[in-house]
Amino acid sequence: MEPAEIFSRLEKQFSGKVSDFKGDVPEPYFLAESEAIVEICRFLRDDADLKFEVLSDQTAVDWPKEEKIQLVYHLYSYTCRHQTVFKVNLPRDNPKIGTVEDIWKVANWFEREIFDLFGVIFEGHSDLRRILLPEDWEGFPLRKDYIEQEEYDGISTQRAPLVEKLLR
Amino acid sequence: MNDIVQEQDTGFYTEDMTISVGPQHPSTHGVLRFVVKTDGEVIGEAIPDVGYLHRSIEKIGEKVTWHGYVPYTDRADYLAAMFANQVFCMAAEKLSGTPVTRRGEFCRVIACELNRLASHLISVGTFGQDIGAMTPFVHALRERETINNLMEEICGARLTYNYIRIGGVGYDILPETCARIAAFLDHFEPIVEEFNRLLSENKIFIERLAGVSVISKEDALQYNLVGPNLRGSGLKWDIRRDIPYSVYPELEFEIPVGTGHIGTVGDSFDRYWVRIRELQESCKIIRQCLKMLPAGPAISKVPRKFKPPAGECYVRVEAPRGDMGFYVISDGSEYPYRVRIRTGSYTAMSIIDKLSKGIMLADLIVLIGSLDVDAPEIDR
Amino acid sequence: MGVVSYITDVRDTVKSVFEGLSITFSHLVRRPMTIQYPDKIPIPIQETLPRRYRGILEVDLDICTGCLACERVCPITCITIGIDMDKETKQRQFTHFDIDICKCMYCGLCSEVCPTGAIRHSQEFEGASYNPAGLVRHFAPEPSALYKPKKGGETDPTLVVKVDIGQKYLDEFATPDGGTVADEK
Amino acid sequence: MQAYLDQLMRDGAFAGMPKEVVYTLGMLLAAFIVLSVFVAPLAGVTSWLERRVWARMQSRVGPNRVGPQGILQWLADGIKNLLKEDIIPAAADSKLFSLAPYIVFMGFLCSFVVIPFGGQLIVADLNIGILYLLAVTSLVVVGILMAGWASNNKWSLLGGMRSAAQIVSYEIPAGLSVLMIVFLAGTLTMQGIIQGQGWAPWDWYLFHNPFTFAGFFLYFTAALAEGNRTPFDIPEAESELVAGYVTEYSGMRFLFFFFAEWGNLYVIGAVATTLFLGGWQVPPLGIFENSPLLLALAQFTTFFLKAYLWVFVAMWIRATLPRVRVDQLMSMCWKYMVPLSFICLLGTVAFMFVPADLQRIVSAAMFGLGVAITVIFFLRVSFQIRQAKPELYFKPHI
Repeated sequence: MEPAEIFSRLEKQFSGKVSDFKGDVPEPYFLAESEAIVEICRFLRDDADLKFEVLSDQTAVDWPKEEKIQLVYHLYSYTCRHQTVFKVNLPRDNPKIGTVEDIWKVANWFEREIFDLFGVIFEGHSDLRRILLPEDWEGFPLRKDYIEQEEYDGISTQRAPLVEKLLR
Repeated sequence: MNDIVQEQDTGFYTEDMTISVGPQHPSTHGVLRFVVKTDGEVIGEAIPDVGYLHRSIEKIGEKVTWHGYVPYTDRADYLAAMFANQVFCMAAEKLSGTPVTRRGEFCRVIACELNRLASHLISVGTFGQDIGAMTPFVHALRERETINNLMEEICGARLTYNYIRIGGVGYDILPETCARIAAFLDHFEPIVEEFNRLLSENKIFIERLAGVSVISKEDALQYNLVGPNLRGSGLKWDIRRDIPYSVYPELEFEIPVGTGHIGTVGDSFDRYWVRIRELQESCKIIRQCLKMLPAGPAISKVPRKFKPPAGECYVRVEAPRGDMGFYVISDGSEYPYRVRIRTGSYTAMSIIDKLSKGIMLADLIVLIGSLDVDAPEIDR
Repeated sequence: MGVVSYITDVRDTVKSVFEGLSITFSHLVRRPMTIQYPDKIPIPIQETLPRRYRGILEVDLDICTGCLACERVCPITCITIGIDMDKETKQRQFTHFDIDICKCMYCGLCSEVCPTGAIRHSQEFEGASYNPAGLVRHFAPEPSALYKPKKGGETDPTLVVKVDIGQKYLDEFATPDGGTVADEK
Repeated sequence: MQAYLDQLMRDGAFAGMPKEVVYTLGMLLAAFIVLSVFVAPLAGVTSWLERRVWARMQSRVGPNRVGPQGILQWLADGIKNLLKEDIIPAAADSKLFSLAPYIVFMGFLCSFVVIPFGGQLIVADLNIGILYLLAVTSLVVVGILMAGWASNNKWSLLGGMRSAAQIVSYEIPAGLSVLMIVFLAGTLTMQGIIQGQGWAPWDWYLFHNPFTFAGFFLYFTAALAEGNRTPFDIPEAESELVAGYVTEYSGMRFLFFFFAEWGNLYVIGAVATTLFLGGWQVPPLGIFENSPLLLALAQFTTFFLKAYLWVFVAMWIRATLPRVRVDQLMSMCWKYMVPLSFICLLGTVAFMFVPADLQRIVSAAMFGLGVAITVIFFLRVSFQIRQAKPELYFKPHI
């Protein structure tokens, strides 16, 4: 199915919850409301014409100027061979969204990674811990305004530029 | 340690043992760690603990130029660096509309398939090593060494190639190198058969693999397994054929899937066997490419200050460890705005928690080996 | 467990072990593949490497024009070049030209952008050193003048050789046909 | 040995010394000679040979620096290990921890008492020779369990438990195979068993009947399992248990375990030679009649080479086979090897009632089978060489 058709189908089902379809880019996408994310995802997976069995990718992008963190969901259907992309805007100061872990199990780790690197809280997630970084790391590194901590456990996180330090 | 204490009638009580497998364990393929709760040899649960090899490649992507990021993508999965090169360049080309020369495409496919051979050799070789067969491992590495020598001739590096550039490939493949690649393929195919006779047909090996850690097709989709792991579960899905890119539509090759001819569909042997068969298919692809290699420039003209227009794209290729996807956002500047690397090992790793319940400690090693997880690719 | 499967199991085991043993034995009489590193081969190992091999960077400062292209292109900023004006001769000169081999990731981008082939990858790969400072290569230990390409070709016989080496390196190594380098030259 | 000391005492040596002291001193001297002159270099050279053979099977070169062809590598490794720090983990049971290697070592060393290197070359030809051997080699399991427990490390513990289960189980097929030969020979002494066979291959117990032929392979497999060798090296499976029961050991104590392992290989070969392959029997040539020294040398060489052949086979198997899983190991023992051993034992007993003429024909047939298997094997090897073409050498001068 074409992205536009998928969108119109969703619009029929969830009027007002999905918006801003953008079809003139390599990968057309639309926006979804964060409250309805779980229902939308379940519909996308279970609907007989859509059948998105696979959550290919779930990630986030930080847009400090627009004061938002944007979650990006890439879905793919092996049966129908189509894909769709949708985005969810979250406020930067308190990003919270429902988990889709119950719909695609792989979301468990994707969401942990997003939590780890962006600080997005997934409500209802079974095991929301840091995954790539140590448990006691401070800050969310993939946010654009992230400032690296100077020291971690007494070890400097900076590699002093050897060229300058050693011989100049 | 005291998680589960079973008080029995006799007043005799047992408790589960918590073992830390890794990060310096010999068979965790890099620095992985599992917190394993076992009852003797039987695993209650194995919780993966990743992140020991996190090098923040995604963050680095926001700070270097488009051209300068290509060598960094090598490091995302250093066993199959060529694919990360390719997928990032494909993303940059898609954003900017840069054409790729035809010879460049063929060079890419040759280099990628050679790299796939090398990566799969490591995978099946270390798998043998995990199970205790030392010789197949060294034989596999011996062949990989020859591939590394070829790579050295093609692009000057043995592991982190930085070969595929935006618009084509960095260096043309010379005719004498082509001859050597052909000679290598003639030599390699019988070696694969010998490898099969030595390892794949060995009764002990089959007993260790067949029917162990079966992944059903539903589970594979739920956990988004990709590549050989997905095909091992019986789904005929290969991005090279199903979402064609590069010159793959012009090439003839088969897509091996797990059939369960020895155990159950989706068991460890099927995943292993898919990799072995892919070795043979890759040889076929390289042969065709060598024959079809057109004349012409290897790379199209690309400005040194590369600034793709603002936009975003998600590009995927079929890497040895499955669907490798790059989600790249450009804001029109000299640096990518956001680079997201989605790798096959990361999702494969997340299924281990589920599959490890009730298997034996030795089977956990088989499971890790059969999923072919690769620490750098998980942690990035 | 039926009798048939019992017997097939035993037979398969014996057969596959026999087959495996014959393969390993056959390798006992074949030549080993590994090389006797490093002292038992007639020529240095470096000379066996292909010309494109990207080893430790070397700089021929005599033909370096000081265009700083390599410093700019380096994704990991391991090249630092300092250029100032010599007060006596009123000529620009290098104050330092350092490459931190610790940081270098041998991507080859710097040698591809070099207009004269002054910075290039050598075949050398052995970088062991007793301290990190030993891994910082200083190519301008004392201030030296920049190279100015002359119109109509080089005349100084010592420089001619060096320019030719650089040009040959560029031709052989950095994309024989077209590419990122060609468009700005 | 005892007879020799008695002879010396009758001749007036050691005048005034009590008999017991002389015996003790004599035994200690014998033990020292066996240990330092024979066992230590044997285990060492075996370790070197294993690495070389293994390397060549894997298209590598192997250790080749220390001494000609690297033959002194074991000495260098031994000295290195002697000089290393002997670490005893703080949480370990230090007494048991230090004792364990010696028990393992003793278990293997004691077996050298009854190994018949020649007609006269045996420390003590005990009348329960083979039984004694089975008993002392079982001592090893005590040491391994001690090591596994005392290390206070979970990997070591798992390794120790696996080892105990494995060695105890595989005693049964090994014992049954030995019993087969005891029935045939009618004696338990090592020399008696050897004298029951002839120098010619068709007089060996190996080719005596189809059941002993199968029994030999059962014995060898079970002995590999007892010696913790691949494909049964699960107690120290390095890809699963890091290093099993030796995880926490270092320096000389670590070496003792490996000393015992490599020495044990030779014991396996020696026992197989004694039981099945005619031991030190040499053809009755004329030159041996007047020269007992030459005879002893020939006997020793024959025995040594026969035994060492099986050491080589063990290395070769290690280079070939993957490792079995713990439950498969047990099911292999109890479901396959124990029943098969019983069949072989009963078959051998039944075969003893077959007329002597027929026995002779069967022996010849079995010998023919053995030769045929060897020929087929080498044909297969040449097929393998032809099948996978010679290695590629892109850099011919290397």
